[in-house]
Amino acid sequence: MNWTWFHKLGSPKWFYEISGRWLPWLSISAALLILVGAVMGLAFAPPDYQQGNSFRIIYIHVPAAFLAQSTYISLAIAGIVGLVWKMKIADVAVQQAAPIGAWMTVIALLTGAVWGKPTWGAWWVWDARLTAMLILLFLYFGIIALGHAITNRDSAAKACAILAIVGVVNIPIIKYSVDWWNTLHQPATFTITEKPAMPMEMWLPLLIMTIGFYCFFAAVLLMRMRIEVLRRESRTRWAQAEVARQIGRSA
Amino acid sequence: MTEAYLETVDLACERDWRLLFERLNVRVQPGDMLQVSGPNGSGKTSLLRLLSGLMHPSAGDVLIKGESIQQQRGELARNLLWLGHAAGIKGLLTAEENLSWLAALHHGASREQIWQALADVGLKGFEDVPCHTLSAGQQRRVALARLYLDAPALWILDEPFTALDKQAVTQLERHLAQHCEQGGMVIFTTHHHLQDRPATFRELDLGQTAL
Amino acid sequence: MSFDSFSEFLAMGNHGVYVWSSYGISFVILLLNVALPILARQRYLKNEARRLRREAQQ
Amino acid sequence: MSNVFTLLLVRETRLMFRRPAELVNPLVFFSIVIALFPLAVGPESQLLQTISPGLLWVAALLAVLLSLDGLFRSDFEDGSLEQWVVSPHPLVVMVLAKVLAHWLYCGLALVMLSPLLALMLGLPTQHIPTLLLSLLLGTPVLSLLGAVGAALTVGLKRGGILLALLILPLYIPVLILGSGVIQAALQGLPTTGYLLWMASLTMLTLTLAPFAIAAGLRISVAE
Repeated sequence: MNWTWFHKLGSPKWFYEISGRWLPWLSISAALLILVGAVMGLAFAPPDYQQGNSFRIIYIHVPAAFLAQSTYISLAIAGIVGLVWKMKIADVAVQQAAPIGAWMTVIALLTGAVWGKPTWGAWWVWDARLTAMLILLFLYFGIIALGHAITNRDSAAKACAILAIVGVVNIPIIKYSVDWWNTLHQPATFTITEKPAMPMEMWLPLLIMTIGFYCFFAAVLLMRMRIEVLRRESRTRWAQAEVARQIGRSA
Repeated sequence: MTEAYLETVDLACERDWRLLFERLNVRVQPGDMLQVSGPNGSGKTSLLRLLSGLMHPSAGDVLIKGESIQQQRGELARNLLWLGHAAGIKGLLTAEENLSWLAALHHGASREQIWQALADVGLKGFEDVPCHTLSAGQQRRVALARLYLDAPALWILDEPFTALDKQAVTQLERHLAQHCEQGGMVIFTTHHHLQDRPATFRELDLGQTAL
Repeated sequence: MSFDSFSEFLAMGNHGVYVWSSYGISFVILLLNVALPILARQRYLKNEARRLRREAQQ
Repeated sequence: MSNVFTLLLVRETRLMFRRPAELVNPLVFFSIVIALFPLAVGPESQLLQTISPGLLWVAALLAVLLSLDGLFRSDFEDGSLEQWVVSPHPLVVMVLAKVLAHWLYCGLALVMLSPLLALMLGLPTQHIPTLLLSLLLGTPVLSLLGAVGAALTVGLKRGGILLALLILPLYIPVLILGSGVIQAALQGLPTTGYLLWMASLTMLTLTLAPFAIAAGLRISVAE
């Protein structure tokens, strides 16, 4: 297998160039997909036979929850890449992805709470999924706080990577224990997102929204990483030239 | 040119967005004594920590026997004696307990050897005194007593002369020079002007190489 | 289309408050995520421009 | 290698017993927290019995957390950690000795004290063995995971609150399982399966955490 692309990806300059080319496409597809998905979900999907129209919240809640979890896993993967192959871009990715993941968790929690009101009659229910989401938010807070507390940026990236790896090992254990805890204390309540087979008009918007959210994540992550790369590489000639070009354009 | 034991290749160090030094090339061979000098904040301690593998360079590399320090961790660890600003002395432990633990981190030392080393640094009779009751200079001597044990070849010492009295300074200078004459290597920082210099003495002024 | 009229669409069968508020909150957060990096970039460029000007004067 | 392990254990023991006050502090804290609850929620024995498993676990967890901030701090400040990192012996082994010492003098001590406090909360005597077993299996996880956080924050000035922030979410599974086992026992459900789950969790942490702790210490020392 040819690994040159992998090492090239580690070069900040190459990353900056290629990400600049991808960014417009990602942004456009994110905006389109989310718009189409939202319209389809809000207006065209049939109402749920049990929950009526409140089930339409699923089209944000589930993609956000999905993204929140996979972002955490990608933090750990980027962390491993950064620790093992000493790739600087991975270090940048760990710290820039964490806040986005935390925001996604917030969306999932808020929409879950709002959804809970018509479904369970309470804003917050200690449901296994919501509780696991809440713990995920705490895990994100830990990573963000650690990254901010360590002033040396290389140490900060490595420390966050280790914490993310420890956290990722913990996630399945947390999930299992929270599920068990739930059955121990309030056996067999029905969970909001567990559905019998959905008709196509119902799951298609969900699929579109999920892909849209992933594109959104990628676009925002690239935006954040590009700034950080410019900042970190401010001593190199290409970064200085790029900053000068940008200043000239905005002036 | 013979192969250097320890060598830096275009070494750069950056701390908190500030470049301390870059493109630093230093070679240390058996028998060498290298004094790192420079004003405060010029990166003396950072350089020593880079050489002992405690820190990672921002650019460039440290080579041990021609290979990157990353691959030579074991080789370096077996041959390195590192004394930092804080030398790992526990106030609650006695001089002997401290020393025997620090020695155990390397080859270990017998009780007699430890007592002898403590006597060598002028701490006879203080073997079983908790270190927090000793003066700063005496505590420093406990740490330096490691140099009188069966010590590894490469010594990296950060400010070894701090808090020592005149006589102890002279004695330590002699001891360092002796170590180099026997084929050892010493890299150290100090603001003190060395009197007893072996033929292989060199000085690296980071104040001049820095930006 | 699963709604007969626009007012029905807004009402969402008495669940309108919940549906619209969760979509609203979510879109605000998404927009915030886009705005933050853009603002950070502008701030960085402004700082750099100021620094370059300062260095040019010296 | 094993020599360094025992030597470090002996050294830690010496250090602990020369500062006996610090040995007692977590225990006193544990007792005070437990005593706060009857004062806060009222002395109703039925209520106290129902919440006693959770109470004992949360108090033990907080007591361990409180003691963790100092786990590597003095070694960091006096340069001991640097000596460990540059020594030819594996850092993982030393880390393991250090955490074992912490568990012996903090975790195990809490376990020993817990029956007394459990009785004060009205936990029936026949459930004391379950309580002991769950704490015995759970406290090593608290020490090990906590040491990861302590290793990552040891170089920071105000690491205490950050340490809590990093570690508490990771403590959730062991808290759930640990207190859940006792609750299951109180409800008359079988507990063996869950105790086995806890044991495997402990083994998993014991095998993985030391590497994370060692890596964390290397990062903090390089800072």
